[in-house]
Amino acid sequence: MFKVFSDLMRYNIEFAIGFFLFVSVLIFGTLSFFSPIDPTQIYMLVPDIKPNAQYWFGTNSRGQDLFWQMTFAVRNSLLFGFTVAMMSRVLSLVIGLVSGYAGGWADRILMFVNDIFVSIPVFPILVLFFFVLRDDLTTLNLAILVALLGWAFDARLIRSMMLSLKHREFTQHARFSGMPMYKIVLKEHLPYIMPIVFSTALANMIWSIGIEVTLAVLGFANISIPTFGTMLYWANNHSAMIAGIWWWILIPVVFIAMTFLGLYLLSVSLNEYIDPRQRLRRMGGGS
Amino acid sequence: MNKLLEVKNVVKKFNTGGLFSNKKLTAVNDVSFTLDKNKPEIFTIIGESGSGKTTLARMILGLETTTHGEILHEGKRVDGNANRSTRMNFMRSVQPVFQNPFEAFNPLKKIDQYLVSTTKELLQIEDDEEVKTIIDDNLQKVGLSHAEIMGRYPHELSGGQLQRTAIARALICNPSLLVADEPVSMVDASLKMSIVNLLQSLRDDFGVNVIYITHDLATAYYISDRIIIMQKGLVVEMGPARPILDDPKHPYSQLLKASVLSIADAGNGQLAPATDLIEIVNRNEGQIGKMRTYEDTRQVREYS
Amino acid sequence: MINYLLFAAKRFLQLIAVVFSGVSVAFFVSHLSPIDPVEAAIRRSTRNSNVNPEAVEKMRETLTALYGVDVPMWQQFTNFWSKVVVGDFGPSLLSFPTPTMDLVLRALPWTVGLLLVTILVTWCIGNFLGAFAGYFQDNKYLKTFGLVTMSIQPIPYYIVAFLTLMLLAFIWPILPLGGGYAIGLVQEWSWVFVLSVMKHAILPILSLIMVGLGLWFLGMRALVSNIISEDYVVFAELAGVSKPKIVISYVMRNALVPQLTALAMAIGGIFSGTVITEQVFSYPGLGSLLVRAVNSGDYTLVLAVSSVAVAAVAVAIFIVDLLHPLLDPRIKVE
Amino acid sequence: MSDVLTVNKLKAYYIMNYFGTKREVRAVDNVSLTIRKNEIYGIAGESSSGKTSLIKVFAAAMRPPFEIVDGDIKFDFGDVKIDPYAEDKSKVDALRWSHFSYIMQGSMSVLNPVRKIGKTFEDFALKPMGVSKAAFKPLVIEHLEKLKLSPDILNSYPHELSGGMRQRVTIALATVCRPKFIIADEPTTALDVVVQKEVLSMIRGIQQEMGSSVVFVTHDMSVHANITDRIGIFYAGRLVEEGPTKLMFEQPKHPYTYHLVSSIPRIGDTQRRTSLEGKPPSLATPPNGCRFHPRCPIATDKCSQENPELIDIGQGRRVACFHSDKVKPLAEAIQ
Repeated sequence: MFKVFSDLMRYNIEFAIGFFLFVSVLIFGTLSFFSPIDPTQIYMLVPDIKPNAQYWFGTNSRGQDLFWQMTFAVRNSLLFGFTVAMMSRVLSLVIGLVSGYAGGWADRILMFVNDIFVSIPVFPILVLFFFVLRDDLTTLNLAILVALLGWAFDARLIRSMMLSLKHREFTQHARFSGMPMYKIVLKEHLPYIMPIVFSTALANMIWSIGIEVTLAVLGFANISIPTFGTMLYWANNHSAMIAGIWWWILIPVVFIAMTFLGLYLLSVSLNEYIDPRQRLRRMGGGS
Repeated sequence: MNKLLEVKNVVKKFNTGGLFSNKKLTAVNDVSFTLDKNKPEIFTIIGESGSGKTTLARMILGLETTTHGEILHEGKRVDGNANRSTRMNFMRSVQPVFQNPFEAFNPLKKIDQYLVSTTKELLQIEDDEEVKTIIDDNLQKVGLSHAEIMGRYPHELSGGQLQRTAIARALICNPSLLVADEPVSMVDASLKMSIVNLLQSLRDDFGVNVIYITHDLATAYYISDRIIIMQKGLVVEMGPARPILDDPKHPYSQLLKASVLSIADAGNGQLAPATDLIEIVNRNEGQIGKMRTYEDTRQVREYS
Repeated sequence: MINYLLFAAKRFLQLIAVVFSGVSVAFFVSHLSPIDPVEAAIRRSTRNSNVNPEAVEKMRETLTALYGVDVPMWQQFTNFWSKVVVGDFGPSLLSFPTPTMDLVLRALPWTVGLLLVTILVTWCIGNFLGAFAGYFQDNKYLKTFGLVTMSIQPIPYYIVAFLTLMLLAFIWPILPLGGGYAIGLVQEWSWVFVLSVMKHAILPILSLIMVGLGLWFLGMRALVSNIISEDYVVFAELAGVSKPKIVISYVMRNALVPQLTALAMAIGGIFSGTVITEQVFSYPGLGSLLVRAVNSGDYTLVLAVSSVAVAAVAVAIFIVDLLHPLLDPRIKVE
Repeated sequence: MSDVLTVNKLKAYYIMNYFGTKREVRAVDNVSLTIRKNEIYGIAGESSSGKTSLIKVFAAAMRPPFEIVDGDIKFDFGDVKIDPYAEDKSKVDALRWSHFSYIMQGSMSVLNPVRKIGKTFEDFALKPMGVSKAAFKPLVIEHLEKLKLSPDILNSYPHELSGGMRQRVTIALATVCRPKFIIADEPTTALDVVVQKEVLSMIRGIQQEMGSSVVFVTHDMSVHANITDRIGIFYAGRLVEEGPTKLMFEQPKHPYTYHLVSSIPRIGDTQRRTSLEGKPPSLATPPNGCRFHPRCPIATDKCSQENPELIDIGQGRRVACFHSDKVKPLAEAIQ
């Protein structure tokens, strides 16, 4: 595991950059645990101070210190993405494995449901939920909802991997070695499926944080909690760009870009590492 | 006669169409034969691709259900979906060897686990020293040793070594039947015969019945006691191996033999296809006909 | 041919299933919430504006008929559906008594137009460039293009749209700030109007293209780098078939099949993108309508827009699916 | 009689650098051979013998990290002489299919799955043939008929044809321009015996009709016995023995050849056959001296230290073994 990591760091520049960006953002987010202020309080400071030695990121029109505000935003957004990714991975792993392994009617029903989930547009449904639930739509509820809407595609991927693994000779060989099926799935098949779960988890984080940003920018989320999206929402709400408070927009944008680029590069380089054909090409042609 | 395996009028049909169509492909059509536990033999199934030989092997192993007919192992119906203890009992007696040795072992895992698992799960031996001894004994039988194999990954061994390891693993539970589906087709020429000879020694030295599935008439002649020749799911000729291969009676068997490339007259390309035989075979294709028994006990499918 | 019809019929069933479940989800979401939809909706829509009591009463009537809670759930459900199948979502609360469907139908062409143009442009150009970039991996221009798209790709769409607006309508004001056409123009088939529509569409489309192009470009490039090691490509190279021919007829042609599948999968996400676009550029489509409906608490309108969106996306996927067998001769039409 | 292809002391290695570890795989190591006009030259060898790499060199299909380290290779097509690695790439490409062509291994995936066969013929052969589109089709049909293939296949997609038929199509495709030099890479490996014989006979037939040279690669010695005029036996990247097919099967001079030929079982013969011990060496870490010595039944100390040169032993034969005189003629061994 560590060998893989150090190899990737040394020889895959995309991975190294992605890792650096992501870790920087992560460290910044953990600073929020040491924050001297409560991020939900407003008008605690003089509003609209430009970034300076005392307030590194300046303050906004709501009288908040953008530095600490940003640390909370990073933490909440990453946490949101992480929660969604974890929950939807569990769903897609379980459904993919069951569907691929059981086959027959269970598979047909699950895949029919899957088809529906793949083709339902997520956004209007989420807006509808927000419309009905309003304040009951907490960050956790939203995470659960997004996870429920975001498992289908990867479940299909895992199912097709499972199907091909099930028909490979070594599965039968293990079977005739007396191994019980659960052991075969856990010991023989998961090593093939876990890398996919891992790399799709990164892609899913990008997707879910993106959804949160979109919803929050429109004000369709709990706007009292600082996240990437709500920071932009408030900046817009106060017409920060037109009022010349550029740092209120620029700083979140920079952090969002760093987070997304970091996650994206990590997922791309891991994907490449996982795909044996890509790996072969990196090695140079094969035989 | 102590019946080890009875294949009775087995038919296998596959659905080839989708949800709305009912197209069926008959992969195996009315095949019957019996193996005797007390008289170990190499029973060879010969056929080209699409002959149904692999499907037949999969049904014998319980990996595929039969559409009609039944397969009995020591009087009990072979059933892949039976409960675990029934299945384990079956596996103690019937073991497979697969075609591609590089596929039969998980490339991400050490080879050990297949050997260890077979010893522990099927023989129910827990003591690690004993497990090691048993594995080593069985590797010795195929000309390998514990030190050569254990702790290795599949890619570190040759196809021949892997295939012999697979056979050693199958031998651990002292099976009475080994089903080997094209065990040498993926093995290098210089290593091939070691596997073929090994199958022979399983019969002669360890009393194991072997179902050897192949498309290669020459190795079939070399080791088999009895053969069946299959064409598109149907058995066209079956009986004692050498008489049949020396003098095949069914046109399809004759065509197969005529198509085998001989090295006897190397350098003077004998490549003219047996067009007359091909014509007869094509004419008969799709007909069921009847099996006729000859005096040398062979059965040949004949058409009126 | 008969096989193709069967295939289409099967896909159509799936379409019905998707629309049915999507709209039903919308129905149940509104009913399983603890809030009484009728009263909540009326409260919300009367909070900000002065609506005459007569309208409120009428509203309560229609809402009760549509979402009425006085009958058992299954009956509410059938009532709801019996109206919805004929396109009746009731009157809009905001622009009472205009039927919501009229508002939706007025907004729909704008969104469809936006989507159609961007999807066609991005899918075609993205795949085309991506195929060449995947085949000629050392080409400097394509490499640079790849880097640029790769760095735009992960930025949330909202930010790209916002920056485009800032740059081309604010800092360097060559294009209109927003709207579907110049204020004061009458919607008619005249040159002035059409030109104005086109001019107003440039920015939203441009911003959508900037993001969408990368998706297909990068996807195609990755696919192609696998396809170039396929036997049939190597074989064509050994035969000295010209490079452009190999890229187009051998490499790209084979990659289009999975890219078409990807398109079907992506339509839902692209639709979400246009909601933002319309909001940023004040474009008069379904997205703007949805946001306005949510903000003003127009219950029927939100439900109608969501349902139509689900249906529209499903239909788009259905159309893409129907193209599939035409592109891949190997698909045994089941 | 002049030679179509002359290869002189060719060394071609894979020089790889994966995650910091350098690896050099000597796939083609000091190979010299010539391919004559109007002959089928067999290249035999098992996995990691370097045979696939060697024909990549012949086909001018080398891609990094596979590169020529030393030696040279020359084509003489009569009207053109060319060194494919010294000349401009476009000059080589201009000769593809018109002068040299390739029959690929694996009939399943060599044809573009979404293109009709007829279109593929156009892509491959229209330009090299240098005729108009209108004149092209009758020529193709004529060629197909010569090979006893129905012109209907031009309107089919590859997946609509059987494996044997697809292989025949690739042969038709490779021969339609009547090239002087054809490389056939395991063209019958995936086929059933009956079809295999038909396809081999088709290759032999068209070769004789055109008078071209064919390099025929397969691991199957019984195929070599029936189709080739001469055979080169490869082991671990080296040519270990070469000679006329008949002699190679009757009196192999290299212990490896001897083993390959003697281990083939035959119908009607129950003589016991054996395998060699050990396994083919890895090309990244080949043994010193003669690469076959660890598996050779007659190896001596000398074999493990010195590398035997390929020497001419008369009758058009060459062998790389210090003890070739100890290898018995085959007939004697079998009886």
